[in-house]
Amino acid sequence: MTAPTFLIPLLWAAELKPGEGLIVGGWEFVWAAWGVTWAALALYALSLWLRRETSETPKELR
Amino acid sequence: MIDASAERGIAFRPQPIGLFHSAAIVFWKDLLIEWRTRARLNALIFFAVATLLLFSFALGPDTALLRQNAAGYLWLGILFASVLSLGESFRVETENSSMDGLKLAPVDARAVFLGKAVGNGPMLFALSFVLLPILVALYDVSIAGGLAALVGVLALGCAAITAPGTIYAAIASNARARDVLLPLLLFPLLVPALLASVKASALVLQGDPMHQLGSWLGLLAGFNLIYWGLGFTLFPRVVED
Amino acid sequence: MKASSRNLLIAVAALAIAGAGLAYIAFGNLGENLVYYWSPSEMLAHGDAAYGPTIRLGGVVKPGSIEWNAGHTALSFEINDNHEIESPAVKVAASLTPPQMFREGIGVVVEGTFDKSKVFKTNRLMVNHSNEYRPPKPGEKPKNWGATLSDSSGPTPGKAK
Amino acid sequence: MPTWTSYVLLLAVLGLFGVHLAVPATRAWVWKVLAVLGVGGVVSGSYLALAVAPADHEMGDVYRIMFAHVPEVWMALLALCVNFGASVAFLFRKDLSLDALSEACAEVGLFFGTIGVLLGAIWGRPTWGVWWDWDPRLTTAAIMLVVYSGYLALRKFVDDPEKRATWSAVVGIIAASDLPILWFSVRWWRSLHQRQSGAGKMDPTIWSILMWNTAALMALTIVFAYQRYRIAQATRAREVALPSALPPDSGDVPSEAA
Repeated sequence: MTAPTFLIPLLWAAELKPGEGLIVGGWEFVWAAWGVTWAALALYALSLWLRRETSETPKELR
Repeated sequence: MIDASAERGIAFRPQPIGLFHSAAIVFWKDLLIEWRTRARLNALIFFAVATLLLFSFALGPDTALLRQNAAGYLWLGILFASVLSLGESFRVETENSSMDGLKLAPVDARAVFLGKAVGNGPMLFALSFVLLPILVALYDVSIAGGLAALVGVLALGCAAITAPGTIYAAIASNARARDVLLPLLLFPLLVPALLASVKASALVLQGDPMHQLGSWLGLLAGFNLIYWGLGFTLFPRVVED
Repeated sequence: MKASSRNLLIAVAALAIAGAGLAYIAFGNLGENLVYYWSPSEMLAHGDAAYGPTIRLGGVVKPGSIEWNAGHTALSFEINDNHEIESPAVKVAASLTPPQMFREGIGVVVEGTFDKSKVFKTNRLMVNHSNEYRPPKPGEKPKNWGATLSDSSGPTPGKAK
Repeated sequence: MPTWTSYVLLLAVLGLFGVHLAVPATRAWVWKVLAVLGVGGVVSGSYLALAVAPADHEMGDVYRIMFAHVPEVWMALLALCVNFGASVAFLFRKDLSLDALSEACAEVGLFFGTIGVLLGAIWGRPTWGVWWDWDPRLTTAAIMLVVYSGYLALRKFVDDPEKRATWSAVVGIIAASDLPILWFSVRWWRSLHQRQSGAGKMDPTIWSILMWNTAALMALTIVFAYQRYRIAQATRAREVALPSALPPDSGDVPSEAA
């Protein structure tokens, strides 16, 4: 659940500003959402790569 | 405890005894252990009462708020106590490898499930009855009007907790960090059943203008069927070697 | 062989029970009664019983009923059962900032309390949007996105469907 | 953008996956092709979603979140259904590679489910007006996330591979009872969340861009699940070879489970 942590400032920026009458927002929400998607995909791919089994590991253990 | 089941049939009968019969024996054996020590029910009652007291401390003296949320606190108290009860019911089996003894008897694993689950149900049910007067005293709710409906809600809700609780307690009792694992597995799964129980109890306690009680009870019964059916089918896999 | 087929039968029966539970939740018409929100007519049908507890009310914003206060901090409007303007309606007083899709003729769910004054008071409003996605049709004026009430005079009048 | 291009990409992804399953000799390289298709598909799909798709008549530009949110939740459900299937299959044929598949699919499903729910919250704020509400759909989605986090935690707490496999198969089957309720909740009950949309309810361009992103994310789902499966298989091989020499933190569960 690291993703929500780094999102907090992003969502804070997208919070509603009082006195405008309507919650407005368009692109900042879109960018936040797609940013989360790209970052999460990249981080998960990275975590899979870091956890990959190299051919050396089993030999060391054997 | 093995003597108890041996006396009741296994040693004297050439053919294997039926599923429900052996479930009854497991149930009876657990009840006997409980009766001899009476440790578990006492601890459960103390724990659940303390939980209810803590909710009332945490929220301060706002009686209207407490009354409004009484059903939620009641079920959280029962849920927290159920973890203790379920963990304990399998601790007695793992302690002296009694589970292996049961399996060698041989007792059908599904009978163990039925015996344990049916045994934990009345325990929680009895507990919830002890909690009702405390609910009245602390939260100022009135239960006299809908006592029959409340009994139905409590019975269905406790049954919905014990079926998945039994199977998860069997898993957790053999794993590392079992005290962490049982609530971790059980609580999320129980959210829908708990929601239905709380809603139904709240309708009983606060009145039911829209006649929704029957539907919530139906939903709870539906969850019970799912939990009991799956638990009964899958339990043998959990205790096999 | 006999015991194993009996076991299989028991397993199938148990799974059938679980399946029956799921089917009952699905097709037992529980949804008729266990509603996430009430429509105005359902709420009004319960008279005094609806007074007091926190409830959710859902419906369609009645065209021509939206009124703002001077500072755009509070508003009142009416909620119809459906898009028929004559359908049962409840007046709602809201002190909140609605989302930009809020307009006449759109589905909303409000959370709050109802009382003898027959005005539903809320501070939580949710817009229930449709599952249709399409660009504006020719001649259809797209909404002016990003325009706040401070720049324009009020929410852009939407079409009542 | 014509719809058939998206269907071609979708068929290519499915076909390559079929080749991967049917011909073991191709497993060394097919996933690389899928990875290229997935990354390229997401990059081009992002461009299509953000720049090419027309603004919605009602929601304006905010609806562009849909092109990521919907396929992510679809992929989560797909992976978790495979987890259910592999769990059932494991109880019939005690094959530890089925357990590795369950583990891989649960993690990938939880990953896509988490970002899908997160995007739903980001989308909900400007359209519904709230980040979160306990309507039937969101409640069952939240249950899905915590139930499968518990599933992955269970795997961490059991050392014996056989027992871990059996127990997590049991938990996986019970956990899957939430999935049909999650999917049908918007049909069975009134909810804040809209019902499932479909080709008939969307502009053809919007639909084909949604399909394009779905195909791209499906390619990535397959690659992720396959790579995670290989990690799980290697861990099992080590456990069987040297059960006592295991480091205590083996059978790694990533941060999603926290």
